[in-house]
Amino acid sequence: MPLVDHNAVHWGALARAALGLALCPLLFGVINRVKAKFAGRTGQPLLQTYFDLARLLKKGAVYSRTTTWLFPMGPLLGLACALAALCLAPLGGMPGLLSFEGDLFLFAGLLSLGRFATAAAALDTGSSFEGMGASREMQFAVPAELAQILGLAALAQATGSLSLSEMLARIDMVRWEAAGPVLALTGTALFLVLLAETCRIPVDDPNTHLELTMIHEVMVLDHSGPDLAFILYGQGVKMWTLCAMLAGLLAPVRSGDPLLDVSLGVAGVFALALVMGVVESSMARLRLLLVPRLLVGATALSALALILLLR
Amino acid sequence: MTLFAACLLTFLLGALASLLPRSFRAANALGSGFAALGCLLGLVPAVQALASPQDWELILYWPPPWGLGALGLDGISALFLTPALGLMGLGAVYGRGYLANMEGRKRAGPPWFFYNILAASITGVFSARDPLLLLLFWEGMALSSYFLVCMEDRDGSVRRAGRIYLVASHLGAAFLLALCLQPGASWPPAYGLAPGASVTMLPGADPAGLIFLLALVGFGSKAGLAPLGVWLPEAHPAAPSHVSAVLSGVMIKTGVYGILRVLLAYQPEPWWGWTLIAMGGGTAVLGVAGALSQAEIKRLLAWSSMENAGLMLLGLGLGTLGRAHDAPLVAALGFSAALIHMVNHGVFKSLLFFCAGSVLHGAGERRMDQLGGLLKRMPATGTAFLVASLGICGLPPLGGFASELLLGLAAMKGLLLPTSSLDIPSLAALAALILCAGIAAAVFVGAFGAVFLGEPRSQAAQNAHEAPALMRWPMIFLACLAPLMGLCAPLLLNTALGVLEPALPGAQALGAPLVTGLTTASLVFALLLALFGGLFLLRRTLLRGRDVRTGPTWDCGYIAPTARIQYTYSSFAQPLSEMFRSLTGSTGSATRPWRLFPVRVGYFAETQDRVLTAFLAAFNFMDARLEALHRLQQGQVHVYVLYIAATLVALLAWGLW
Amino acid sequence: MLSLVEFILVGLVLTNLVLLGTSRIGLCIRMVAFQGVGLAFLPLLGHGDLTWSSLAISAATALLKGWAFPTLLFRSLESAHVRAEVEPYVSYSGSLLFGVAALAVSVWLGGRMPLPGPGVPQLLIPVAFFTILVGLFGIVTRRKAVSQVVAYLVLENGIFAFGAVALRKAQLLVEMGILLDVFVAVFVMGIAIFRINREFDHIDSGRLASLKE
Amino acid sequence: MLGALTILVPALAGAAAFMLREHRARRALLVGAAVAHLLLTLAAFAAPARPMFDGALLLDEPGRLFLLITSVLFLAAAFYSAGYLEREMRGSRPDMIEGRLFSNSPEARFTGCLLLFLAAMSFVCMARNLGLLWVGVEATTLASAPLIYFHRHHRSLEATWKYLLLCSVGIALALFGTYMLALAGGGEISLNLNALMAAGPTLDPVLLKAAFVFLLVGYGTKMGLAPMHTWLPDVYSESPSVMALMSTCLLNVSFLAILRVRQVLAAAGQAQFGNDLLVFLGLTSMAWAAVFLLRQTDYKRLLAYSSVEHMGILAFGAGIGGAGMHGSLMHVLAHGAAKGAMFLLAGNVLAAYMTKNVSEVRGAVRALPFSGPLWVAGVLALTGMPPFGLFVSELAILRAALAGDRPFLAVIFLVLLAMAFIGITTAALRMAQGENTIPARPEPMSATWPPLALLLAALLLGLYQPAPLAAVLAASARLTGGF
Repeated sequence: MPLVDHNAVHWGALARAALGLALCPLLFGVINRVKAKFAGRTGQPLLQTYFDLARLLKKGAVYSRTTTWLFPMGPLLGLACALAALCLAPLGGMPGLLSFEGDLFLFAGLLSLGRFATAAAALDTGSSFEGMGASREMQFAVPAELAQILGLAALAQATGSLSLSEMLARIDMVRWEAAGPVLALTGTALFLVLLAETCRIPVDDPNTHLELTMIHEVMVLDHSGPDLAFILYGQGVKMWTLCAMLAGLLAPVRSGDPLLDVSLGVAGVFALALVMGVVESSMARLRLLLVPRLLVGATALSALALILLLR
Repeated sequence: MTLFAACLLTFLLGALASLLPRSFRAANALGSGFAALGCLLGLVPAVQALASPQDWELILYWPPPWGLGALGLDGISALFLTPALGLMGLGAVYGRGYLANMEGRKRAGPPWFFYNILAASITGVFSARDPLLLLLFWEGMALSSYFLVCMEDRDGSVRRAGRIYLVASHLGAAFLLALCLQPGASWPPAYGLAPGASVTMLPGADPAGLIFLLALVGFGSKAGLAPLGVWLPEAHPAAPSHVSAVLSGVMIKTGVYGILRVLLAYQPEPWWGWTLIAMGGGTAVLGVAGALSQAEIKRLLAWSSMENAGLMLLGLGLGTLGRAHDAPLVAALGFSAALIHMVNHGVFKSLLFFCAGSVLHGAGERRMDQLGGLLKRMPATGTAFLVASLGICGLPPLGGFASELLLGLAAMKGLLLPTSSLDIPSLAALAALILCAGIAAAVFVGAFGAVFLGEPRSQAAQNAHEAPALMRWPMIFLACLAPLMGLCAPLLLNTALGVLEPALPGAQALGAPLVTGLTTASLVFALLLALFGGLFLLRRTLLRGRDVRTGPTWDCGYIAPTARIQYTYSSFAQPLSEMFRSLTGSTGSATRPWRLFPVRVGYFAETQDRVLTAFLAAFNFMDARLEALHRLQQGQVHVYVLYIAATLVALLAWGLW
Repeated sequence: MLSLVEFILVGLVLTNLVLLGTSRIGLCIRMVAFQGVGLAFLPLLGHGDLTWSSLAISAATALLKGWAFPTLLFRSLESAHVRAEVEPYVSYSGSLLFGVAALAVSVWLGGRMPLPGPGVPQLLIPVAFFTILVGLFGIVTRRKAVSQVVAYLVLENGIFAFGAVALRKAQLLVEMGILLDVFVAVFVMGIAIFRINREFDHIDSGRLASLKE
Repeated sequence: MLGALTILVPALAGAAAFMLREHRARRALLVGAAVAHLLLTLAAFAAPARPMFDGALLLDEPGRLFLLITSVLFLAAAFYSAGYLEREMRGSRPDMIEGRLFSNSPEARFTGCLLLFLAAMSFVCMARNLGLLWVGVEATTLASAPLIYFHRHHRSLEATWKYLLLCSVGIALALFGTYMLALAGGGEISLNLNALMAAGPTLDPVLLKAAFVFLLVGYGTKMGLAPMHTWLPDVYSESPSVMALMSTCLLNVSFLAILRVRQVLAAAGQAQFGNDLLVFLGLTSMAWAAVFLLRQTDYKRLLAYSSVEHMGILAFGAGIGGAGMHGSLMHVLAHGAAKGAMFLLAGNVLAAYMTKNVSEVRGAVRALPFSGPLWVAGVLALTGMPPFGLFVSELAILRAALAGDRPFLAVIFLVLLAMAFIGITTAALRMAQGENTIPARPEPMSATWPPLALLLAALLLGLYQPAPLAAVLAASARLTGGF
């Protein structure tokens, strides 16, 4: 029996989406704060990202002479994709705004559309660094996407459903007891994907200052003003969405009460942010050549999970 | 029916008419006009047949030696025929503009003669109701396309491509001969034929399996399946662009069509599905990996055609497995996914080839690493190429996504089946699909970036100009069609299921929830577009009245940037193509920095298809061995008499004992 | 009567052996002429009654094989000023050995054939076979164009001898046509030899091997 | 009596051609005789078959079929050679390969022999008596020998010699076979086809088989079945293209001779044996030809080997029997037309490029505005591409083979066809394409119309057969042991 009826718009999810929109910049703050604590600094205020966004939105913009109309479309499309993805993602077992059988492909598709847009915009500047960044981004995306889909396929196999909301709604203690190791494997894989998609250490270092080593940052070098704000915010939304899903998988506490569940979900999201912060401050970024191996490893994990379920 | 006959007739008339006039312009106009007209005429009955099943059959009362044959349109034919005719018509319009700049260098008659023949043959292949007719049209298609490929025959590489193509298609046709001439053969094979009911080809062998193999090799070689379709990346780029569009966008589908017919006719065995999925997956990955390391844009497109043919075959394979293990949902999903992908790929790949053609026309340069910055110079072409790339990568909200979604769903459903019979193939299909999607995105963002974005890398690109209207409008039309096809995906799926209904009873009912699902997806597409529009307006309002300056690209303080420091396509794709080097055997040549002040540093990659080289090597080897036999004819009349005497004795020995 | 036929046949065998063994082309030509004259009697002796047609045939045969061909061949031999040697690929002794083997084979083959009716000597079919084989052998192993023609004539004689048995009731039209053809054939060959000699200053057909793959 | 006229007219014309001094008149005579012959043939089509010379000559359906293709090809040859002889240089000129001086043999001899050749072939077409059949076939050999030696240089002389010797040997064997056939009848019956077929069952089987083997090898030598075909490439490459064209008819009539003999075999209930032999020799020829077609460097030899291949196809179809017989008879017509056109076109290419080497001919399509495209079309026709007639006939043969009890034969057939296709197209299309090595040049009418007409005929055969032709095809297929 389906817990979520597809092909229906879940209005309650609007509120959840709004929550995500409001809270996602906070995630950066949390991560930075954790890193600062580890480094023994006081660090930026938690709401720094909000300030940055506000400032950027107030600014004008500078565009390269090389660029075309395509250039400013990149951030817009990226943000739009992130938002659309947010509409699909459930939070704390509660369904997303829209859901249908197979929306996990749409989810992945939206993410990769955003990536496509960013990369195209980067190439539009004709800068060698941004081309380099785009090349790396697209390269890493291949195994990351594979790991993500296979991981979700494993979840689908475990829960017997093909829509994100449904499958995450079905994950609870019982399933964990039933298929604990598999879900753990999947969770790990999806966590690695999360790191890759949100460009965190060990895949990418968001606040490096050497273009040669950047991946995502270098692609947005030429964006400024509102465009940059859109990019920054898009990152936030993307991170929120992925964290929400992963939290839904890892924190499978489902009380019947929606409010409780949602708050649990939000707690899970921030817990994940903490973990990311810990990871960032406890290890260095990998050599670029090693990153694909890491992601292929993630793919292997989710494939292993899937095969364990199939046998 | 009369319209359909008129369509075929128009093609034939056009073929002859284009040869008559001596003036270039007249021939150009006549040929393209007739082709376009024929396509329009044909579209009407095709769409009718798509909407409601037609019962007419166009019987050709043909005098001996052929006897009579019949043409007809059922749903499947119509579903293949509709995009085919549309694309060929657009190709005709585009081709008129494309050929116009060859005035004085070539005659316009022959190309249009063969184009019309090609159009007629393809229409015939999709609508033939008789094996002999199928053969006739098939050969006509192969020949006319060969001559179109060889249009620029002054170029040695084109001749080589043509030769390879001719031999390959003839070898493929040999299998079709065997398929269509076996006693009691019928085309299209009737549904639900018991295996071997009609076949007595090889006593002992499993007849249905034999037919399947014959069809797979015969049709598959036209569909460009590895390792049979190795000619494809050679032949398609060699043709003039509007022809490449038809070859890649339409002719490949004739192969898929043939295989689909055979699959639907017989009760398949599981190993059929395994074979199809293995071949399809292999082709898809090989194709997209080959596209990674191409230097010329049209070759890149051809390789990606190979990939998409592979994806269609994956769909067919899943559908076949579904039928073999009676999982009707998987069957319906797989087949319809293949059909829808067929339509989408047709549209997008033709559009891409049109764009490549207008780049060739505008910049006169086909090497991507020599192009760049064309979006400013040819905005329409660039935009169209962007849209088509999004579509071909299967990204939302365009049509390509729908077909890849269905394919993925079919694989997932296969995984979720209670029986474990479909697990491994479905997993393989899923993995191949996602892998290809990822790499395709990299390929096309790289190609688009290298060709249209950044600064021009050569004088040719510097002086590029937009294509003439005749070439521009078909591109614009298709580019506008692309998002529509994304939003209308549910409709398309419904049509495909309806078309499959006669072969797979109950397909439509099973597919209903998926249709609603796709509708939700279209809702998300709409949402996405709305968000995009909203953000766009937001940005407009934000930036109004603020100072928006322009400056140089951020160059990290490097004072003398040139266009040559931009990332080329080769370097863009290098990390990924390194991953797949073992598969494609791409020959990357890197000039590494050297000494304290390095002079030249560069990287260049070009795939030499391994399978093709292997084939050619094998052929040459055989040739050489056989050439040794030429000594038998050594000029001594005595020995010749000895041959006669020996034959006499041998035959006597045979006869009298 | 029959003894005469057998006598002719034995003569045929002996001449064949001589043909195999000799090195002089002139001798070969004479031997073939003898054969021709001998064969000319077969239509008369083969079966009892004398008809005009068989008379005419034997007369024509005698005239052609006994007189026309030898003169023609001698003519072309003289026109080609070359040593009148056969110059075979296979040594003379080897050729003789082949002859013996061929004789054995043809006797055996003749045994397998049904009896060609009454009034026909047993010997005839084996002899005919033998002559044919010798002819073929000659064409294969002899170098000079002339000697190849001679061998061809031998082949022809063998066949003729066989025909004399096979076609009991002679058909004038057919026989004449055949004779005429053979005559023209030899005539044309003679001309060809003459040309070859003029073009190449030799009539060694073994050296006519420029046309090949 | 119309049939007899088809022999008499060319024979007398040939005799007259030797007499005539005036070149122009002789050429007119040649064309006139050709036209007359074609008209007579068509008239004979209409008239019912009447035996002549108490049944020695009879123009039955197979005979008509072969007479028709012979006559059509000869007409084309006549038109072509009228212009060809006009263009041929007088006196001695350097040979294009060895560079030595050579001259043509007198035109009168050429024309006369051509006409006599035609007479002989018409004779073969209607000879009912196996003895006369033999006479006719031998006559064709002798009449054609001088034609080969038209260009008096070394190579053509060598070719002539080989042709004479090999064909005479083969023919001699055929004669022996004929006698054996008579002996199989106990020597009492005449060699008349009807008589032999009537006596069918009483014929001695062993002798009959042996006779068939001899006749097959003998006439097979003239038909160009491997491995007796060895004279063929030399003749085709060294003789003028008109002669090459006519020798296509030569191969056809030899095939007719074999079919006649097989009728006797069938009447005696030994058909299976004959079919096996035919299939075997057919496949052998196709294989041999395929081997020599690959990497062939001389385009006239290329055509020659393709003739060997097609003779193999004929034999194969006849051996398969049934519908295959019908296909192979149709193949006779289609191949005759296509191959004739190709020889004439090869003549044009040779005249333009002055070389027979494939690798030295480039861009024929551009250099020869008419012959180039025709050449390409001819290649397609020759390789059995639709919609040419050869496609249909090969299809019929293949179908019969697949329907038969030995489908693997069909597989071999397909493989060999593919090999031949690769060989021919690789060489011939390479000649047509590319940058032309010689400047484009106008072409004389007489050189372009005959091949065009022949190709159109081949095309027409593929698309449509007039009712009388179809009727004759069916009837002759029935007579020669098919349906």
